[in-house]
Amino acid sequence: MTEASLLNISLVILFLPLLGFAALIFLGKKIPGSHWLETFIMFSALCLSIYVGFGKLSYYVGKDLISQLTWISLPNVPLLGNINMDLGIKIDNLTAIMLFVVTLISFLVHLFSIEYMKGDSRYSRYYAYLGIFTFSMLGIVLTHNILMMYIFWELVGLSSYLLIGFWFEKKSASDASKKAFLVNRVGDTGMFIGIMILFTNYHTFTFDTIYAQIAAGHLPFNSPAWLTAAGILIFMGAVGKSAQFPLHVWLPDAMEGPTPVSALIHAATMVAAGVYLVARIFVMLTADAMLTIAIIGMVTSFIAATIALTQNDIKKVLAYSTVSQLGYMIMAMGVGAYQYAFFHLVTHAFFKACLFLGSGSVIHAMHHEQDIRKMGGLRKKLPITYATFLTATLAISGVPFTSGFLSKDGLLAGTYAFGLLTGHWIIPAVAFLVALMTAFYMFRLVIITFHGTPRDEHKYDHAHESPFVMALPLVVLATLSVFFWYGTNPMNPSSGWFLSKWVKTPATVVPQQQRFDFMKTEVKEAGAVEETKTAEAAETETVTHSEHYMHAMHQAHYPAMGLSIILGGLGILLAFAMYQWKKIDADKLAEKLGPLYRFSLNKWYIDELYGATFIGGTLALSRALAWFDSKVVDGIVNGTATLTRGLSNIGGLFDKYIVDGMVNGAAYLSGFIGLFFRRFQTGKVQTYVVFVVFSVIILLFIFRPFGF
Amino acid sequence: MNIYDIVFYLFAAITLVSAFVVVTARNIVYSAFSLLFTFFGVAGLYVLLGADFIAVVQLMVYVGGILVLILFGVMLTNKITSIQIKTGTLQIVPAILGAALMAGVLIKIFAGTNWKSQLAQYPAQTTAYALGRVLLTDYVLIFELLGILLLIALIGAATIARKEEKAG
Amino acid sequence: MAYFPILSFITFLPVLGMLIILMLPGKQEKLIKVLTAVITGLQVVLAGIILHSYNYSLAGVFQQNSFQFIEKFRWIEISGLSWLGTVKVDYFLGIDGISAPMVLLTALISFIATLSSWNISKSVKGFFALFLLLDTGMMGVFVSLDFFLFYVFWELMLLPMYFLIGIWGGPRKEYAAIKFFIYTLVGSVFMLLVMIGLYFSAKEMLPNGTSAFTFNLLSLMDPKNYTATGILSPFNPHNLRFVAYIALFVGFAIKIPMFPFHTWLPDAHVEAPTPISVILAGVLLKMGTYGIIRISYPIFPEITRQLAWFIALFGMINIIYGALCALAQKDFKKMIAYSSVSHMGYVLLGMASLTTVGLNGAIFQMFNHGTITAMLFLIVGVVYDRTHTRGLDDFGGLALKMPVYTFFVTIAFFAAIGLPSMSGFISESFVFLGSFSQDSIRTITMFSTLGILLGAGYMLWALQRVFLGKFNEKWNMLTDLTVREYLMFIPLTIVIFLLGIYPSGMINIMNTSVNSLVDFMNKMPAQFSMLGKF
Amino acid sequence: MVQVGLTHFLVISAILFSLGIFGIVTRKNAVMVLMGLELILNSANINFVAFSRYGNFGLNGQVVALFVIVLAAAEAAIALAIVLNIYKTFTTVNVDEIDKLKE
Amino acid sequence: MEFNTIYNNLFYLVPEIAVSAFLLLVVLADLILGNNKKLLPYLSIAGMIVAGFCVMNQMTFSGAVFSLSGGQAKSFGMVTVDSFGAFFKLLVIVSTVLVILFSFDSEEIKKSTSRQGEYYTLILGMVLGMFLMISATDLILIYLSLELMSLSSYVLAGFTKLRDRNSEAALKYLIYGAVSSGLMLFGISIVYGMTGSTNLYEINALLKSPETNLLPLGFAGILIFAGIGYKISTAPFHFWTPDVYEGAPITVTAFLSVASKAAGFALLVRFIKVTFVSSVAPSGHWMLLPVFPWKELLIVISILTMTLGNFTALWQNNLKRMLAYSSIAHAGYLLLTIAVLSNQGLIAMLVYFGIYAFMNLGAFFIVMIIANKIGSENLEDYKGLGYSMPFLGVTFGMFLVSLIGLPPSAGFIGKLYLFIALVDANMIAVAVIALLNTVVSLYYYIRVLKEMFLSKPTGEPVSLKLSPLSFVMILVMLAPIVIFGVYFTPIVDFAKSCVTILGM
Repeated sequence: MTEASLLNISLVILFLPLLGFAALIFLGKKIPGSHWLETFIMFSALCLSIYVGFGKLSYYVGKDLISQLTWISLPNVPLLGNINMDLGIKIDNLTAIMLFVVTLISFLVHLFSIEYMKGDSRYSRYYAYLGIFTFSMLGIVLTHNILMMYIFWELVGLSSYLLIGFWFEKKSASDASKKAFLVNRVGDTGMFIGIMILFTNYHTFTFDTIYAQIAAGHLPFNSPAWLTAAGILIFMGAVGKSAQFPLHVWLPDAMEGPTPVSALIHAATMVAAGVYLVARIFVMLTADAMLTIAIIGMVTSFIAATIALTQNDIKKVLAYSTVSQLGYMIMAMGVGAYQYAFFHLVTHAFFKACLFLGSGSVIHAMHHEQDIRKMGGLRKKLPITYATFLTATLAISGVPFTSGFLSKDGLLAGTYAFGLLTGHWIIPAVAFLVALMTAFYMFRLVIITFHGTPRDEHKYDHAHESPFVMALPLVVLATLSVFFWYGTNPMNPSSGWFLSKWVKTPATVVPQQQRFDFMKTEVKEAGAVEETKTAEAAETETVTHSEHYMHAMHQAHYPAMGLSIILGGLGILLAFAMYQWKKIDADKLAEKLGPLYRFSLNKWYIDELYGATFIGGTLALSRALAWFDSKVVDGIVNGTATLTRGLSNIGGLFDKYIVDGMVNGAAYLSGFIGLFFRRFQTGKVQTYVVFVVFSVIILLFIFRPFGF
Repeated sequence: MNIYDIVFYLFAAITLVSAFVVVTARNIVYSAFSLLFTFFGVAGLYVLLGADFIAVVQLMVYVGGILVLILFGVMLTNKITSIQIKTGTLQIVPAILGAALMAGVLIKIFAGTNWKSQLAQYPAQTTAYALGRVLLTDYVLIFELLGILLLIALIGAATIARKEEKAG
Repeated sequence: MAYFPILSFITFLPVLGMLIILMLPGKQEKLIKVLTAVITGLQVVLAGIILHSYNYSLAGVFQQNSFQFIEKFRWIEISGLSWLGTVKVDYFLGIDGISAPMVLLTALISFIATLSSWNISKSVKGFFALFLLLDTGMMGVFVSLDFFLFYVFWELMLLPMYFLIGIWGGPRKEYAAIKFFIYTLVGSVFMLLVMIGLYFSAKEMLPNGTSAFTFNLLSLMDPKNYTATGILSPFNPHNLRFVAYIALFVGFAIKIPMFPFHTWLPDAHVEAPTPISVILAGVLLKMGTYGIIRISYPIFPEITRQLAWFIALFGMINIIYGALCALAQKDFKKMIAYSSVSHMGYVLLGMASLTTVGLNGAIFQMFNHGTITAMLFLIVGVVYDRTHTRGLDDFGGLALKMPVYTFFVTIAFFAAIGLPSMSGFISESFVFLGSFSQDSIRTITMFSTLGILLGAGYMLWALQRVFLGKFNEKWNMLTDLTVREYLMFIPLTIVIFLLGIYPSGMINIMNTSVNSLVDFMNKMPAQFSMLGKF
Repeated sequence: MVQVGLTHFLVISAILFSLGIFGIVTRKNAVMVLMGLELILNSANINFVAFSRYGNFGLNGQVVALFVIVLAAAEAAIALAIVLNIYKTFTTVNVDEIDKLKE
Repeated sequence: MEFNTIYNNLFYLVPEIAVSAFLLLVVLADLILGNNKKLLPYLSIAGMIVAGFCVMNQMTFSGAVFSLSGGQAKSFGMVTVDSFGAFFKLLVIVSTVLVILFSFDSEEIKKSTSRQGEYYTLILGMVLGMFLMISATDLILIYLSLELMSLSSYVLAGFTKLRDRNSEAALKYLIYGAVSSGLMLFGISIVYGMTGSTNLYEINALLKSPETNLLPLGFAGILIFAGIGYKISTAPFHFWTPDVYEGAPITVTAFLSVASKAAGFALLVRFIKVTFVSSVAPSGHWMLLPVFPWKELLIVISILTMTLGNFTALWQNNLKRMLAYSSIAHAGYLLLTIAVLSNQGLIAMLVYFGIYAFMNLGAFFIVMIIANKIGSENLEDYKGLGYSMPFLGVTFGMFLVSLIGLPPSAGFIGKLYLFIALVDANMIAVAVIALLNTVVSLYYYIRVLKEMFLSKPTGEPVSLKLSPLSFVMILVMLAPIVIFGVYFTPIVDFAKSCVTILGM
């Protein structure tokens, strides 16, 4: 289990899906069991990544494995010397974990799809797309430089485009895919500018090299402001991919794609890539950048949660919950709760995937009915689905003994501590509020879907539990959303191996005065050192968080936990009250809060807003410009042409004289000169003679010989 | 005012007056005939200039040849009886202007220039001999050339004038 | 290898073909087409040979000794003049890292265009004869190192193009052809004036010790050669170099086409037959930018530095303006025409950066845009041949009927959008990286990145309107690609991906030259503007 | 009255010349135009002869005059042929009406 | 001047003699053979070829013959044989042969088979006239040879009497020509009066003496220039050109536009060079005698000419007429080469003329073929001819391109040499004007192509079966246009070897 072997194997993992893609796209129709092939490929990839993860986390836990090769080299550039652009992979703990997560979920989704997508006309194409997606996602996970990150970023965008628009016959689907790609492009553009800033200053794309230079005190354009800018701009990429406000609009629409796809891409992996990116650039984030990120995350989670409250499409609800959870993670990153953010990313990946696949099986059972108001009482029909779905719901609501509880609680604690340290109390406040809402709408969903009495008898009767290949993934994922995978202590995540051993907050490289106070490294006086921390410090020789941050975390831990449990419970209670026991009439309530309700139901009218402003504006502008171009520019630049037309309309000789006319206005002059000369050609020879005689005389007078 | 002068002015008068008639007469026949006098007058001037042979040739070729040709032309292209015979004139003004200017310029030049003038003696006998010698020695080339020129003129005139037979 | 005049060969091979074709009877259409294909194919082979035996370590740009495949001999020599001394024009060919990609591009595109012109039916003989003549013109422009020769080839290209558009074009071909002709002519008149001005400003040493005015581009790049009084000589305190630069730039800008001189392009494209659009977008547009890099830059380095900002500005305008116009088009072909305007904007931007990365990007972008846009026009051609309509809204759901076609379309479109792993991405990022690293135009660069977004916008919209959504039953008779069309698309696709995944293949060729050019542009202005006056 | 000299002859030829031009320009009838031409030739001839006498240039002048006369004959021949031809085709010899070819 | 000297002198006149001999042969053959006219053209071609050989032999000669016994010592004689003359004679011969070949295909000439004898006789007559014009150095000879040529061309212009425009052309040409030559003669008489000689060399010698009175000389100069200018149709003596070119049979038009123009130019050059140039500087520039401002005159005239030609051509719809104006314009360019007054200019002129001959003849020839087919020379009737007659269309296009002077056609080279000569003589402004004129000329040439290729055919498409002869001829005339366009060293070297004008 040498480094080289691990690196090579992870390369194999990376390229296996691409292989599958190539195979399926070109001869998918010819291979009968092509989907099995692809699934098998994913399975082997999974095994390999388990192997890699195991090796990495058990043998090289504190060490980053890197291998790279020069892709483009620009030798002896004037003033800059050599510029090299490398391709390379880097395996650190994050990578190892992500490898596992991605391959696992991808595999499960493959498995799930075998039944779900059966009989689709473009069956093999579907698997091909899944393959290219997995490839790009793994690329993001593995890469060690930001250019490659960007490349795979775009490729992921492409595959998401293809998968969302998989049923492109539906206008809505092709619209959604286009929207997704474009909205992502917005973020990516920002990200690219960020990359440009880095490259311009460091002439490389490799993270470590860049960070090393920053640590050495070489700031972009020698100003911390640019560093902040770089951070925020790159973060914009994450805003796009992780559907953060204001670019979150694409994700709900993306639900037009097949449900397994939603599970894989739009719940578990791709959207998480944004968080992963932030984790990657975490060390170069200045305080301002982090605050921005935190706020954006906060806003996102809040908006999404509020919207999720009122949606009736099962997938829409899940979509918005995803958005809000992603907002959580981003927020956590922003407040410096790096570990918990990533932790939540992993746990969320599992239970959200579970939820989506569950919804998939529901939809499958209901013959592609997605409106929860037409469901109900499915509990009996779909026991497995129900069980798994419920587990995942508990997890997302942060009920104890679930993985969700662990990560979410830590995350909330992080925000709480942040409040303590910086006084930005708004962030924790919103965070907890969202926790409440989450619990509420998730249980609303469960209750309306599975409990009560069926509303659509006909569909209900035909509903049936999903076959094994669909059930299996649900079960796996459900089990994965239970606490013991992550740590022995169901109450305190940080003691679990996941956080204590694998995921460490990396040392920031930002100059001191640009950090939050609590992230400043200060000389530690011997007394106040906790043993746990020293142990950590001993393991990773970097100190990221100051003493009193740790202190604050401990201080925040239990209040946060308690608060979250209470709020979660409250939310669940509320849900039951309203939809199970009908104590509170939901519709009445809705009427009472009419405006608010509609506001939430219509997703804060954000789509309409964008439609009116950006999209409408651009299209209008483009139309105006096109007119301007054809009329004005054309008109002015070859105005002579129009001039020609105007002048030579006499006799409608436009075509005849266009050649004379168009070159330039002189053409007219020339024409008239011509006419003038033509006058002389009267055809009367005697007139000619007169001319000759006169011209002789005139010539004599002009060229009077010298001395005349 | 010796006899020479008188004769000169006489011929000059004849020449110019008749020439004037030529270019102004409304009746083409008149002008044709007055052209005769012009030629005659010019011939006279030649004599005064001691160019007897030229004078003779002038009379023979011009009067005997060209003038007859012209008269033929007149006859062939006009019916004496028709009104056609009176031909109009056109662009008088520019013509007068041009002609006057030209004459003015020429006279100015001719008068204003001091030509190298050493009066040649009248030839003792007719110039025919001398001319003949010169023609066949110094100017033999041109002499031959004129032969060809006349041939060409002959052929050309024939080509143009002869009736086009509808062949080919 | 060095002794074989391969450049002359690759340049005049088409003329040979043209003569043969003119000899052939007009009825032998098949033969003529095959012949043309063979000729252009041979060109590709020759280009391959050239690249194969190309020495990456030689820079070229301004030293003759590091140009490659040089052919130089006296073409015109008029001696015994009084103050002109000896008037001479050299037949001077040679390539360096800047022109080598263009040569390859020209060969490739010509070949593809030949294939795509297979179903030309109207007076085939004339078409292919003119086509080959055009080919020679384009090739010549890229290989000639003597301004006069350059100009001759430039003009040579003009007439065939005029007829190819004017005869085989669409309904308004006449208008389009004349518009193209007039624009280009005006441009070349400007160029001519500058050329003459330069000619009378620089003298070059002849072997026999006397010095003579020169058209030799390399000599014109050396300030030492300029006379004290020449109208465009930097030593002349009242020189007109600035004006000349503008004039020359306009001359080239018309070809690029740079806003606001771009309006001939949409008309020409819409009216021109597919192969000609391919040539037009694939090669002709590059001549403008190539000319600027090859001539304006090294000959007027100081003014270039002065005006780099404006060049970048126009680049930005091109990018955004073109993209917005494309967004509004209803005509498939017109949209792609405007997309060319937008994409050429990247080239301008990269050039303006005057950095290695930027210039590499610019030239690389020239090549990539050549291939990608060629493919786009071929795509339009395919659907136009079948349906004789180009309205973006007349279609819909073609993906169902023509999956393979759609496959290639998707590739081409995403390549145009600049998706990674395709060549367009590399060049565009290089352009941006380069121009961003130039302080003066950083802001412009940031705005230009809007182009990435808008580009994706109109491309995807078009993709959706034509290929996705409900299938329009009207086009039931549509058939998928034929073998010939495969032959057109596959090579381009391969090139696009190859250069996207292994860009070094192209960049290594350019880099040395670009480096020395950038170096030149950094060092020279001091010498050129030694009187501190432009 | 002054002694008649070279100038007198020249003046005559000058006037003759001008009259010739006048005739050519003014007369409609082609034949009369030809007469004008003859006048011009004659005036030139007068010059030659006069010069050759007063400048004492030998006989060249007279020879030239001789040639010119011959030439005049030839020209007249062709001219009239053409005029006749015109008459045949246009049934008029009015030069001013023969202006189909113009501009 | 004794008989044997004459005999010796004749040796220099072999080409002229050959031409005259064949002229007579043609006449006789015409009479003997009766209705069988097939032989005549070949006979005349043979004559041209023989004459051609004689001229070749004279390439290296340089001498003047038929000097007047009475004249001054300086007198060289009235005929000068030198390489310059030889060049133009060859040009005349070539164009004559081509024109004769044209006549095979010309409908107009075919119509009047019975008079073909006269036709070829007259052409030979013209050739003789041109030969003498080219080499004459005596004003009388100049005048008479010019008249010889004119008389023949008057007749030829009206040769096909069936169409009234021919007769009209003939009449106009006649009257106009007669007047101009009359003016010229008068001018000559004045010169004679001043110098007592008609021999250019003598005149030159006399002009060097201080007490020349300039006024009459100037006037005489202008009058003589009027005579020559009418031959080479420069404004303001060009008026006959369009009418006659349009009216005359195309073969004759072509002939006039090339051969007689060439002769006229040769004459003009020789006249100015021999008469008014005192010496040639080593730099090749001609030292003009301070008696008359020829340079200025020529510049003004040429600018006027080319401008008028080009701009008026813009409005022409009759191809022949348009070409007439274009040939006027070209005369303007050519005049500039003389205005340079240097050997360089002379080289430029020869090069230009060598090329001009081919492209102009070619253009006229194609116009003729098309006219034979569609019976019209109007631009409207050329619509879409590019398709119905692709070969003609393309070749015509090439000729026009060459006439414009776009690279890489030979026309460009001609222009190039012209402009270089101008710039070298510091006549930048003139060069620019000429350049602008070229641009203007572009419009009307392009217009033709536009009609041929870009316009819908109006009538039913005409198809043309090209006779092999004309096919070959077009190629023959096209070859130099294309070849000299890229490789023109031969013609340039030839021109360089032909700039020696006897005298000085």
